[in-house]
Amino acid sequence: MSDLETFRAEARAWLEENCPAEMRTPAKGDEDVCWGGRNFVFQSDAQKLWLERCVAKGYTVPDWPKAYGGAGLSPQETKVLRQEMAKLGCRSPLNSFGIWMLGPALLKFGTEEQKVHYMGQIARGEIRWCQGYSEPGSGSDLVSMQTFGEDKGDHWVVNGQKIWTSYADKADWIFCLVRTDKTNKYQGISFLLFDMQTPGVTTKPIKLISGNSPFCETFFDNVVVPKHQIVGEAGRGWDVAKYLLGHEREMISGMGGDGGVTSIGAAMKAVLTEEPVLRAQMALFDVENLTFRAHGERFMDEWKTGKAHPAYSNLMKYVGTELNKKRNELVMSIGGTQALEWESERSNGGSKARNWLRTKANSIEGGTSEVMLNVVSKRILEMPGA
Amino acid sequence: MSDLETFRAEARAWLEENCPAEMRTPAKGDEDVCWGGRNFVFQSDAQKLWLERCVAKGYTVPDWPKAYGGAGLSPQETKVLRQEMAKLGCRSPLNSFGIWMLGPALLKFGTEEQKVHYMGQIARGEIRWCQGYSEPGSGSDLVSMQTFGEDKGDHWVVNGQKIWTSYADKADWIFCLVRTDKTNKYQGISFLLFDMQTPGVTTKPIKLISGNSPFCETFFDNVVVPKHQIVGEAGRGWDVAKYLLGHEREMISGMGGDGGVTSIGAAMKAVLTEEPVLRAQMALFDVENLTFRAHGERFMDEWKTGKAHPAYSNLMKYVGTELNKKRNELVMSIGGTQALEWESERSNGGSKARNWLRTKANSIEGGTSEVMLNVVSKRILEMPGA
Amino acid sequence: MAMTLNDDQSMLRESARDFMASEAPVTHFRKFRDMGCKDGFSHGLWKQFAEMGFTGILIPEAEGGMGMGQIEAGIVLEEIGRNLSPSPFLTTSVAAVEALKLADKAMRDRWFPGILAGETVIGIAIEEGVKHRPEKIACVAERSGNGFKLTGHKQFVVQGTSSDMLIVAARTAGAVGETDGLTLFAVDKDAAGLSMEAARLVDSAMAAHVKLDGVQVNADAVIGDVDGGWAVLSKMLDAGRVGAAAEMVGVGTGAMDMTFDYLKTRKQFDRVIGEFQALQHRAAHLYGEMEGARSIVLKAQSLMDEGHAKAELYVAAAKAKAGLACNLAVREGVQMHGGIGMTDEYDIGLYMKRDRGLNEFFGDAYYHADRVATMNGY
Amino acid sequence: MAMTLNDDQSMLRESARDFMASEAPVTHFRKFRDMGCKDGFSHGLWKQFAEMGFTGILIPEAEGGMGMGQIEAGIVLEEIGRNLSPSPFLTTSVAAVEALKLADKAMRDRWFPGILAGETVIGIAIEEGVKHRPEKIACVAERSGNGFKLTGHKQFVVQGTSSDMLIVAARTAGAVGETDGLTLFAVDKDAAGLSMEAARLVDSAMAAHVKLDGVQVNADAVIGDVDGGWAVLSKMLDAGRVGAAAEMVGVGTGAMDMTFDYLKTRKQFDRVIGEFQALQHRAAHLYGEMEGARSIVLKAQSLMDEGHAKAELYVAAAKAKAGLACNLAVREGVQMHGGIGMTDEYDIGLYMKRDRGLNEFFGDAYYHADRVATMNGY
Repeated sequence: MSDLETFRAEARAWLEENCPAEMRTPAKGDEDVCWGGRNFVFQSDAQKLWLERCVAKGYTVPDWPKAYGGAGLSPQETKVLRQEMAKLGCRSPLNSFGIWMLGPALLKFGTEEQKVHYMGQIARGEIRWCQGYSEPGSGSDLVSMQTFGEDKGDHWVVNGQKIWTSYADKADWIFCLVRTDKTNKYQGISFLLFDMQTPGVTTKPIKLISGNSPFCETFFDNVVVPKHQIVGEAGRGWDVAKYLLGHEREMISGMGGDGGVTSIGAAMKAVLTEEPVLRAQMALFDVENLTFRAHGERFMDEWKTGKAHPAYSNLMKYVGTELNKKRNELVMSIGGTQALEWESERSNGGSKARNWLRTKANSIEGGTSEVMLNVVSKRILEMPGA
Repeated sequence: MSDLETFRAEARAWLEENCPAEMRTPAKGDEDVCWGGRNFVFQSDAQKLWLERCVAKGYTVPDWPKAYGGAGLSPQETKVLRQEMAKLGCRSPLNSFGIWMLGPALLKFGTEEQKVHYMGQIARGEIRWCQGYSEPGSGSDLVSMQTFGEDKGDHWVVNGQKIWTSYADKADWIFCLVRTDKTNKYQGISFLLFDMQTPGVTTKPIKLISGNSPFCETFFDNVVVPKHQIVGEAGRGWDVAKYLLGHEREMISGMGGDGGVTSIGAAMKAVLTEEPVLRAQMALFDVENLTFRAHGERFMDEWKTGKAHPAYSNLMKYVGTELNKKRNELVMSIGGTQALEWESERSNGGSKARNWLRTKANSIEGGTSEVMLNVVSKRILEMPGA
Repeated sequence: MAMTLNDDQSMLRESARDFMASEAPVTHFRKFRDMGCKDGFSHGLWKQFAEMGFTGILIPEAEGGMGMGQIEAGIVLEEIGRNLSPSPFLTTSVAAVEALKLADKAMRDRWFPGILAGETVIGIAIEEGVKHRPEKIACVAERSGNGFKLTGHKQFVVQGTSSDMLIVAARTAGAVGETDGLTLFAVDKDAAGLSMEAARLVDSAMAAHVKLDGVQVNADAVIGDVDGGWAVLSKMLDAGRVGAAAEMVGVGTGAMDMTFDYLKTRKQFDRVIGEFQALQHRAAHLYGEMEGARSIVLKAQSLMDEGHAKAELYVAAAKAKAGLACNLAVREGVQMHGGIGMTDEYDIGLYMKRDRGLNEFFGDAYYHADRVATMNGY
Repeated sequence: MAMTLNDDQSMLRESARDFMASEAPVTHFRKFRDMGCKDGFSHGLWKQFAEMGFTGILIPEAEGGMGMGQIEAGIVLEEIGRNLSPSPFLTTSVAAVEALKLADKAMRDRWFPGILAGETVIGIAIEEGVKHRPEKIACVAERSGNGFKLTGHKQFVVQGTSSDMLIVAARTAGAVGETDGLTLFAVDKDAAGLSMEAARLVDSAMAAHVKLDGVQVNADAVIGDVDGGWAVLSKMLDAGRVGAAAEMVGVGTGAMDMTFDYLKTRKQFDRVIGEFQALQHRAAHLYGEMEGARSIVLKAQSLMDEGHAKAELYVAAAKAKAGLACNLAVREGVQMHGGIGMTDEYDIGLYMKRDRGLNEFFGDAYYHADRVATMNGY
């Protein structure tokens, strides 16, 4: 038996022993998801137990080094672990922007102290993070940002405003782009970390067309941020942000529930049989969907072996988000009049319609589709012009 | 009975009496079409007779004034005449760029002498015209043209080269854009008319991907053009050309055989029944096709009453040509392996494939789709920017 | 007829445009939405519709209406769409009136006055599954006493719980899937055995699930002929379809205009985003789609008004095309607005929701494309 | 397996790329086209294919071949597509070899050596209608003497008149429309009663209409099992489909690269046209489509090589996606080239023609999308 097969057997055994039965059923909604953090209220003992056991094993972040709270698994082992979790239907023990975004950036740009401290907290689910990038009026144009940190020797005093801060009202800390040098448009931005409880920080949820409020406006009024709470060099925050956006893009492009290859058509057979033109749309969608999953698999394999173009995640983000929007348009079409229901028991509180509307943000957040196409055109295809 | 109904009855009676039976069957191909001109060889006595009778009645150009060879019909009467011709299946007595393009431009910009002389020749099918607009390297960018006419007092001496001159090798005269002033980019171009037999004019057919050669390269080597053979003012040829392009666009966007509302799907029922996804494409195409026909009808009604935006023909050209390309893609798909045949009896000499390839030029000639979209965006939607 | 509006129609458009913009603009819709109104529309506005003559626009002049056609009804609907004005106009004044025009005099006398006065609302109880499929009606009407007893269920009955009467399609003969054997009934909202459960839809309209548990109606409740309901139903549906298409022309145009305005003012990367050629081309393409939709809808309306044999084909094409074009308009609208397009505070998202509801109403674009194919012989 | 090429595969790609670019570039194709060659390909080149080992790429090592899989065959096919290199590789070395691998030893010994040597060409005689529909095979094989007598017609037999043998699918049992009851036969080109009529196709390939007028074959002409031909046929078709998909990845990529180069050099309105954002976005979108096609083709190839149960689903998706993406590439290619793209002198039109032929080969994108739906359970 290869080392990898030995590992598979061990992982399987560990999961069978440690993952509570309740945690082997699909999450019913957002409220079933464990986000961790200071104020998180566990929905069940099983949810709490599952997190604790994974933390102890390093399995909230299996591919992170052990020194930073991970299990130190190789990419192959991590893949095997995920496969085994999927087979048993194990829920993710911990969802976190810290895991998906900040962690990888710290691993690349952070100091050893920062890695041990912040990555450890993330791995243990102690601190829930949010991200402060966009500003009102800046949208896709991140370099035009106005939030300013005035240099006061051993600290900055930050004033300004962010928008589209995911779950800022529920987060403990923020990683935030702040202009620290007004004279240098591109290299005058720093990547700062600070506590959302710092005096001067306030948040205001934004109500979306889906009826939910996953985003906030976040205001900074003379917020004091010590100098050691910077990631990377002062003025080079854009490098960190770009790196991290790549990870966000992967996450957003990967959206779609399961591995994503299962057709949503089968469950809708009764409707599709009677609607030949709609069925054809579904069929063509399934071709695109299988394509995207294969594309993602190939991209990850090329990425891991260093063969992918550094800007390739922009392409995946574009393709994946446009596909996800199309999927939800089809879900609405197939769901017909019942999918239109917004407030009713039988529609599970309008879940189809709300999910559909939510996906419209996919091609805006984390870089719009238009910006992605610009980047692909210029950086990968090397088209001429500004 | 209204005047129009009286006219309808008369027109019907005239057509029944004068249109030979042979001319009431659909043209089988390009060679069945009467283009007139000095060198035209009639395919049959019926074809010749039909042209002569229509010329005598003014019916080659029914809506032109009688003084210029037309029948002086109103737009309503013209429409009625066309309806009656369609009902009887009468072929067009004369196809001509003179009728479709030059005539309307002369009517607007020509002198009285020019109208009587040139429009009369066109109406009688005596002179076949071609158009000299594009140049190698200028493509969509007409103002960059290089063909130059040097002012020699009572004439110009023209040197240069045109490309995409339709049937230049078969034409008698050309209407041609020539730069007569090198100092003024936009207002230095003149609209000249001259005989293709003038010394110094040579043509070279261009072989297309369809295997046919409807276009030529045309070369001018010290071609003498008398000053009275200009339409409009010197240096204002661009105004004439733009006006005329509008007519060309209408013609190209209107392509598609019959009035165009008949679905091509019915004849293909046997294939479509077995190909549900292809059938769905055909169904969605039929929706677009019915839409375009209604759109064209509305545009013409608005145009006639002066309600249409002056740049609207650009939109119709874009929509119509893209639709025609899509139609031919579907014809190829439905025709399957038989439509692939290029040289065989059973495929009528590869007619489906050749037509399909020919339509790819629709969205390039007479202004590319990209230029059309630029114009719609800027002139109709008034989007900002250069 | 010419594919342009005549002077009377242009005047009607002006007055409808002014009326909706001043009396029922998007802020009006928001108000009723945010108060969680159980009707989903304002009865006061409905009265104002009556004062303008809109409620009886399709009712013959001899019976007190304006005696106009689908083009005129569509003019009003386009302005409704552009302003997202909530009202029972499409269901009551268009679909129901077209059905009732085929009913006997007693029936018309019973319902037209209330519609003309803006006091009556009528619900259309056709749908039984999640997708529109009228020939699959399974709701049964058995002969019983002097009339019929109706048993079954209906869904997506827009403004059902606010209705004074429901037009119910039920099967008096034939098998599910057949067009013969259907009959239309006018069922009073208070009929014994009739129960409704309301649900708010994504566009904040209210729709009812209706249960018919042996509802007894008299013979005079029949609209049209017993077993021959398909003719009435088709007329009603086609009026509703072309009406919904006209409303979508308004919704799509409203969304498009709002978006084009935004493109001309919003700055990114130091430029007004409307300067970006990629957006310009998409804008021009969208404009072409909406203009096409407007054209086919006008064509379908005029063929219906003429009683032309091809009207059914064009109505199907119009519903399909308007659905596709309006859907593109709201998708491009939200995307081009970027982040703020996702917020409840901005109007563009409301247009997206309304589009979705109208697209489903009486058959979506795919359903009607399929009908176009069938009618075209393949 | 990983979705990247391993070192051996990368080396194969290099050598195939160099070989096609030097021995069979587009100028080679033009030469054979313009001479009106009755084969549509060069027998000399086919010999060179053999010297490179390509002709036996899928033949087991034990039988003298390279014993490789669909991924490797696809690597060669992509380069064929990129250069429009004309050859019998797809039909003979991919489709026919996959069928023959399921035949008995005598049959393999009869045909493999010639294929390995680049001397044998095999035609695939499956299609009977204008669209691919293998279960509708009506060609009949009746028991007769020591074997069978074949009667019927076939069309779209690529390189049929240049073939030494035709693989003919015929019905030994069952009714038209059934997959059971089919049998595959190896029919010698000289068999009595076999006649062919050649037609040049739009992409200058030659294809034959085949008539089987009571063609007598021995029992040993059967490939696989009598009545059980569907298994062999499916294997052969799937190899041909994924192979055609790989070739389309090459055709589409070739057209795309040529077009992107053009965008970077052609000037209009004083700017290189590649600076125009609308074209940039379309270019980036096209790139994404071609990359997607490349990915699903690789996935399908690797699942076939693994003998995975889902291989059939992915092959269908790959043929569909490669067809859609390649078709977009050639359409955008011609349009972005403008006028010169319409001329026979420029290569881009040749790619458009080749795409059309490959799209039809063994089922077009719509056919395979329909199969994806069916396999996905709806």
